[in-house]
Amino acid sequence: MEDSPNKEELRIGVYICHCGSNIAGVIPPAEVAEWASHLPGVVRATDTLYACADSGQSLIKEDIKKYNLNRVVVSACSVRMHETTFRGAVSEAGLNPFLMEMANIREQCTWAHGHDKEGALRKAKELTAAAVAKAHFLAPLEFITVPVTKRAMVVGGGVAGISAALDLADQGIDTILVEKEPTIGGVMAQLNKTFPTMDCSI
Amino acid sequence: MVDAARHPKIDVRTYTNVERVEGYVGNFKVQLREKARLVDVDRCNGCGECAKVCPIEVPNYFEMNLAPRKAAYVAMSQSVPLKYTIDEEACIHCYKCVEACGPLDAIDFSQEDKVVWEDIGSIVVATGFNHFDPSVIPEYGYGRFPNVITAMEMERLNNSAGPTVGNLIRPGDGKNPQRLAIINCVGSRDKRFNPWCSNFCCMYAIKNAVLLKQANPEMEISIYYIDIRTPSKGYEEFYERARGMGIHFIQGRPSLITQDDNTGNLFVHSEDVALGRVIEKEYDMVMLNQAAVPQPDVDTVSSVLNISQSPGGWFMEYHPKLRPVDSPTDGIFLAGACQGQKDIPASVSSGLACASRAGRILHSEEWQIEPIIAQVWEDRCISAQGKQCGLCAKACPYGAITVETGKAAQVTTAKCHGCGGCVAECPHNAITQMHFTDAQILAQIRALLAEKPEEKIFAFRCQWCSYGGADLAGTSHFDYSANERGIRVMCSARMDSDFIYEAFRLGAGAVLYSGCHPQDCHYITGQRVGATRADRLMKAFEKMGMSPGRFRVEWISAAEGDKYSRVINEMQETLNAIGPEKLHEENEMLRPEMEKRARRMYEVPLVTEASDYSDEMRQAMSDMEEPHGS
Amino acid sequence: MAGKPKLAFYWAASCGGCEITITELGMRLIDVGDLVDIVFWPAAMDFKYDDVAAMKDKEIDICFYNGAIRNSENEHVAKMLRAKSKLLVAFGSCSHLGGIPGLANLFDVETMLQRVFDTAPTLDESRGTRPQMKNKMPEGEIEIPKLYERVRTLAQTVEVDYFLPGCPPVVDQVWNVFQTILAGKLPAKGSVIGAAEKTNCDVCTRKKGASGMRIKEFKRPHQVQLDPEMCFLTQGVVCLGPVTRAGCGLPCLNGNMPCRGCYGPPEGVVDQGSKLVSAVASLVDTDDPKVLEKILEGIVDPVGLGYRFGLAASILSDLKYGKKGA
Amino acid sequence: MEAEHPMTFADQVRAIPGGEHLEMCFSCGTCVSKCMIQQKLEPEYNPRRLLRMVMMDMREEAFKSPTTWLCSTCDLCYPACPQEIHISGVIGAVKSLAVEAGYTSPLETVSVDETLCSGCGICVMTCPYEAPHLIEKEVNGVMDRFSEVDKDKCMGCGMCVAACPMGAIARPGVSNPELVNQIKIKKHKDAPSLVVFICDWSLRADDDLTILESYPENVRVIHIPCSGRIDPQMALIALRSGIDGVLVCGCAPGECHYQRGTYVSACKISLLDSMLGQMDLADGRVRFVQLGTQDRGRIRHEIDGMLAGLQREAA
Repeated sequence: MEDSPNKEELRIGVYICHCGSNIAGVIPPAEVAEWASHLPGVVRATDTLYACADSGQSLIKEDIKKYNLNRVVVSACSVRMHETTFRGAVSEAGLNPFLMEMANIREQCTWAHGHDKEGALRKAKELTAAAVAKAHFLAPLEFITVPVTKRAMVVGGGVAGISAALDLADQGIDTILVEKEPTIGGVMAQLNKTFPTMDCSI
Repeated sequence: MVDAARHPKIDVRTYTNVERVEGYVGNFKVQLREKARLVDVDRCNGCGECAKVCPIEVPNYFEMNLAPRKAAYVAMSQSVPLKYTIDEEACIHCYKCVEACGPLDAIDFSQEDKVVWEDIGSIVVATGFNHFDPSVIPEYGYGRFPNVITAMEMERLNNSAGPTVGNLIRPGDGKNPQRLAIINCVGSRDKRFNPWCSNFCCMYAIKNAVLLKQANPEMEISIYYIDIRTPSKGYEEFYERARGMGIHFIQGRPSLITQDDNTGNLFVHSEDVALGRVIEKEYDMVMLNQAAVPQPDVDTVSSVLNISQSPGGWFMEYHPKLRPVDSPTDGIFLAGACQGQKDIPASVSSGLACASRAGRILHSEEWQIEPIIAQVWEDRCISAQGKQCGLCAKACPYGAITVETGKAAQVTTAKCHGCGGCVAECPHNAITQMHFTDAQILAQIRALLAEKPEEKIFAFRCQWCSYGGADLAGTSHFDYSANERGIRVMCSARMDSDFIYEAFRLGAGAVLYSGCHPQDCHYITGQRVGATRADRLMKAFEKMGMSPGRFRVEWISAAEGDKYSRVINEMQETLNAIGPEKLHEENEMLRPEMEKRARRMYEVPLVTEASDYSDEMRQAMSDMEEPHGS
Repeated sequence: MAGKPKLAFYWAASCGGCEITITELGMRLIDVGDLVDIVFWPAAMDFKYDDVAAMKDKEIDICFYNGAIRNSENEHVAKMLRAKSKLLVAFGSCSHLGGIPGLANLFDVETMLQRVFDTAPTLDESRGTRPQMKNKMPEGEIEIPKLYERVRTLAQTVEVDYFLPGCPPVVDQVWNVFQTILAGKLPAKGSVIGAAEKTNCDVCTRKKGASGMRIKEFKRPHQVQLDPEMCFLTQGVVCLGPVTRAGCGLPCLNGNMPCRGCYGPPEGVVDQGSKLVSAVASLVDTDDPKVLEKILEGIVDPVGLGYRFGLAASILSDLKYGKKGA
Repeated sequence: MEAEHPMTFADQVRAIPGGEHLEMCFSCGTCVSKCMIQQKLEPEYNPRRLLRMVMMDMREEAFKSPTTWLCSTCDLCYPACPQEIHISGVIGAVKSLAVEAGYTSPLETVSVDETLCSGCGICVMTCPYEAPHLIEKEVNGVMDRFSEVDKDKCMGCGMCVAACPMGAIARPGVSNPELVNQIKIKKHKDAPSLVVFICDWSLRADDDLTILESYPENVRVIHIPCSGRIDPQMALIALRSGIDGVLVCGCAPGECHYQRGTYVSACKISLLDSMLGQMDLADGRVRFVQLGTQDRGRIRHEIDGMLAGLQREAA
């Protein structure tokens, strides 16, 4: 079910993003990268101006081939922002997307500790170390694919619901438009003419 | 509206409620309850004979209760579908309508509610908004002064399909008003009611004024405002046009309306802020431009659809900028004002956006879900050895685990949403969660507490709420102590007590156990599992004599960035108050107890490797410290 | 004046306490005897009305008239003494303000007669009878005075020169008044003598209320443990000290009981009871109309409290009986 | 860290309890029109502008502004403010700073006549603004106690004047004699005579004031700063002089311009009424009505109703 990490030799790549001045304005990414290079299992550590940009992503893709990396750590923004982006990048380079781990050194470090640069630097290093530690135990995973029922449901028959239903139906999707009142139309139907065009609302 | 009903691909289900939703993206099962109309929709042709003979009149909600409707009714003449409905509460069962229906025989009093299950790939929520009831502002006299009306009442009174067929009269005495005052921000931008700006009322006031002025140029119209907001294309020009037509714009929020009982006229008392003068002007009628507020039933809708709310009661979007129409639950989208106040153009565009977002899913044959689901180690599950257990099944919000004594627990992949509750509840660590295994989490904890742990505030955050709250604290630049170290799990239910004991065993100064507010949990009851565990831990640590405030439980939503930073700063103050010596001494005193409780985790496969690796990591980190001599 | 000044005392509708105050002069009575010649004092010596009727006008130098005007006899004697006396002094609360008898103005004569002769529990078989105005007696026909509807003060019947307040007036004040009258050092006609200008609060040593101290509940003296150090108003007990002249030496307050206002209102206060209401009502501490009603229930008998001694002289009596009051 | 910046005017005001979050004001003007001082007393009165002066560090101008001194903290504005700013609290804070800076109140305040004052402390307990307090003073060799009024705190409402049994405290314009002299009505054979004591703040609309002036001679209107200024003795004096009825008008509960005047006079008239009742004189000849800020035109009903009642009574 899962293979223990030391079966094949771990080759981790660490990428510290500048994010323009958002990160680099508070801590020196190069120093973090140099510090991370000594961590066990890390064979490649560098900083990059914008990891999520093409330059950043292509750097990671080339490194995966050049250094034959089997784990990637990206210390940049929040997982909620670009996890899908970096998973896409590593899988394009042939590496299982779940072997990439992010460290959030922007929203949860530099942006929140602008008043304590020294503390932010120490935290950025340790967050990167934690990501490297987790990377050690990452196992390749495949997305679970589920079938999709090609039917949509729109709850609410006001102007927004009707627009959505119409568009979905025009795309050839069977749509159920559910409305709790006896008639669709919502608040819009009650209105007289509507701005700015002053045409009728039904 | 009509084309929506006629579209072959749209099945319009009116007078129907969504009662239950199960499943996940691409595979939702939705239970619909079609309330009994007491009219057979196939037979009814909307002729209205039944309404003609129906003796019962009740206020018509569609006409804002300004006009009556019969017990057998349609909301408006252009109702879609044009089918009559019989209002069960109002009906006195005289059956006159049945006779009037005659051969059509469309009225059927034996009709029951129809409950049906539908397989659905994606859901668009467009439940809309409600209007603020201004009667709670006594100073404006709505409900006491008949000629003070709300914006929606004006819509009906001024509407050619309305109760007065477009002839605007004032409710007090039926006269045509010559002097009208429109008061903006009624219930909006008001901390006592709704702190938000309702987005469309300024333009809405100007529209009504222009319409009325066109119909009756001599009419004197004044709009009282705090700030006129014309944010979109063509809006400022529209405001310009209104001023050009001689509509007065008075900057000053009226404090009071008084009525002359004989004439029924109203006096609006306000300051003309531009002049700095108090003014009292007489009007025939006053329109209160009421705020947009969430629907009264948002709590039921959000619990049925399992979507959370942002402050104020609007449904919460995944990300305000990058995924504004997605709800946090994959496959459910938020269209229109239910997600936040919007005018019609914005509502339509968000509806169309939802169509394309849903289309992304519905047009692909299959859809990917993150493989972060639970997996059972059959050899470790005591149920397989014939013992009675099932703790994991009890913790699962989705009933995805079936347990029979004598056989190991079984996880049905399709049903598992990946909250991790079962993994943390299993006392024998016989179940793990892909991508969030105990080993991975332990490795992170040990790496973060490798250096000077006693200075650190270790925070467990859940992906959907408190991790989002921490992000928001950053985006809003609310500074908090840099001694905070946090890890991310999918739900507070995943925060195993062993992790907490381990963190304290490693010497952490303080630990924050944080997740969603109860009603916001992404996994329905996941938060409750986490909350009960947190209470148990809190009591245990109090019994152990740990200084209060070192272990803290806080429920923080993704919209509460300020709360996250405040909590961390407070914990930092607690640590400062306790001081390093006492903290160290307390950790020494607590270590044996923590060791005893955390030892069970070390039976988990790979955890031992994780601890060996961590020692290697700590060694590397301390080497790096010395040479720099920091 | 030729010989010793002539002094007269008369006792109209009152309890007689004022007469006893004179006896309280004790040994000083002897000095009085030396100084004046008492020509009319029915309570003490066997003087007859005819003795007075026989005198010339203004023959009596000083006349102390105590008691209110309740019936025709009181009025007749008051008028006679007015004619016969140079100085007529209203002696004590009853003649000055109407006193306790003045409280009868709350009722009409018929109600009182019913109470006394019909419904009183202690009546024997005489229940239901009424005293006859004229009665044949062996010695001849006798009359009993007619009860007036309204109890009036002396000043409301005849012109009064000076007022000596108090129920009864404190004996030392009476002695001072004797000295001042005999020495002729009297203030302007119609003023109050034997009392101070300011109110009791001026001489009362209790600790007064501070800012914002208000009355949450009115209590009557028997309902609360009275603190001897603090002003009664701060304890929610209504004290008439603020609307009553000083001069009595505070026997009530020293006995830890609130002042009842027997020395009458100070200068400038026309109606003692309504002035008391004005002062006390200003201290009520609520902004809720319902609670206000409950607080006011604490004052069981407003007229009795505000006009215990002054109902006859009050505007309320004027309003009830108008100017006539036959 | 840069040098500790000196406390701005706004910081100082915020530091005083009640002065918090004045910076949240978005100048909507609700407070200005809810308060009646500009309409009735001083055109320059404008709480919104005072808040703006505080925010813009205009210290001197704020101290000189009439708003600082005329606000009687009646709190009509506080519940109306959409930003929930305690406006009267901010004004009170500015006022206390102004007093510290040596400015004094321009208001017509009360003064104490020590030859009459018996030091009973009733004015001290009555005053909503804690202006009077008792002082010990030696008068020709004897220690005596008098009331002394803090001119900057007194709002001139006159509640203490009514409460003072000795008439020792007086406010020019509404002293006891000045009011009693106004209680004169020429007797009319058919129309009942009515005295109306009305407080300056109970009638918001100017139309109502014209209604008040429209009554013929048999209705005598006497203006007082606050209904709390009423002394039941004056009502009795009016009745005794042959006037048929006395109507006292004050503000609705919670809307009294001087905080507690309306409760005080409600209590006085209610007690007076029960006294008249005991003397079976309570036929509605003395009434106290509380006019709300939205009771436009009600003054006419109250006066006409009273006159009709007196008419029936007289018949």
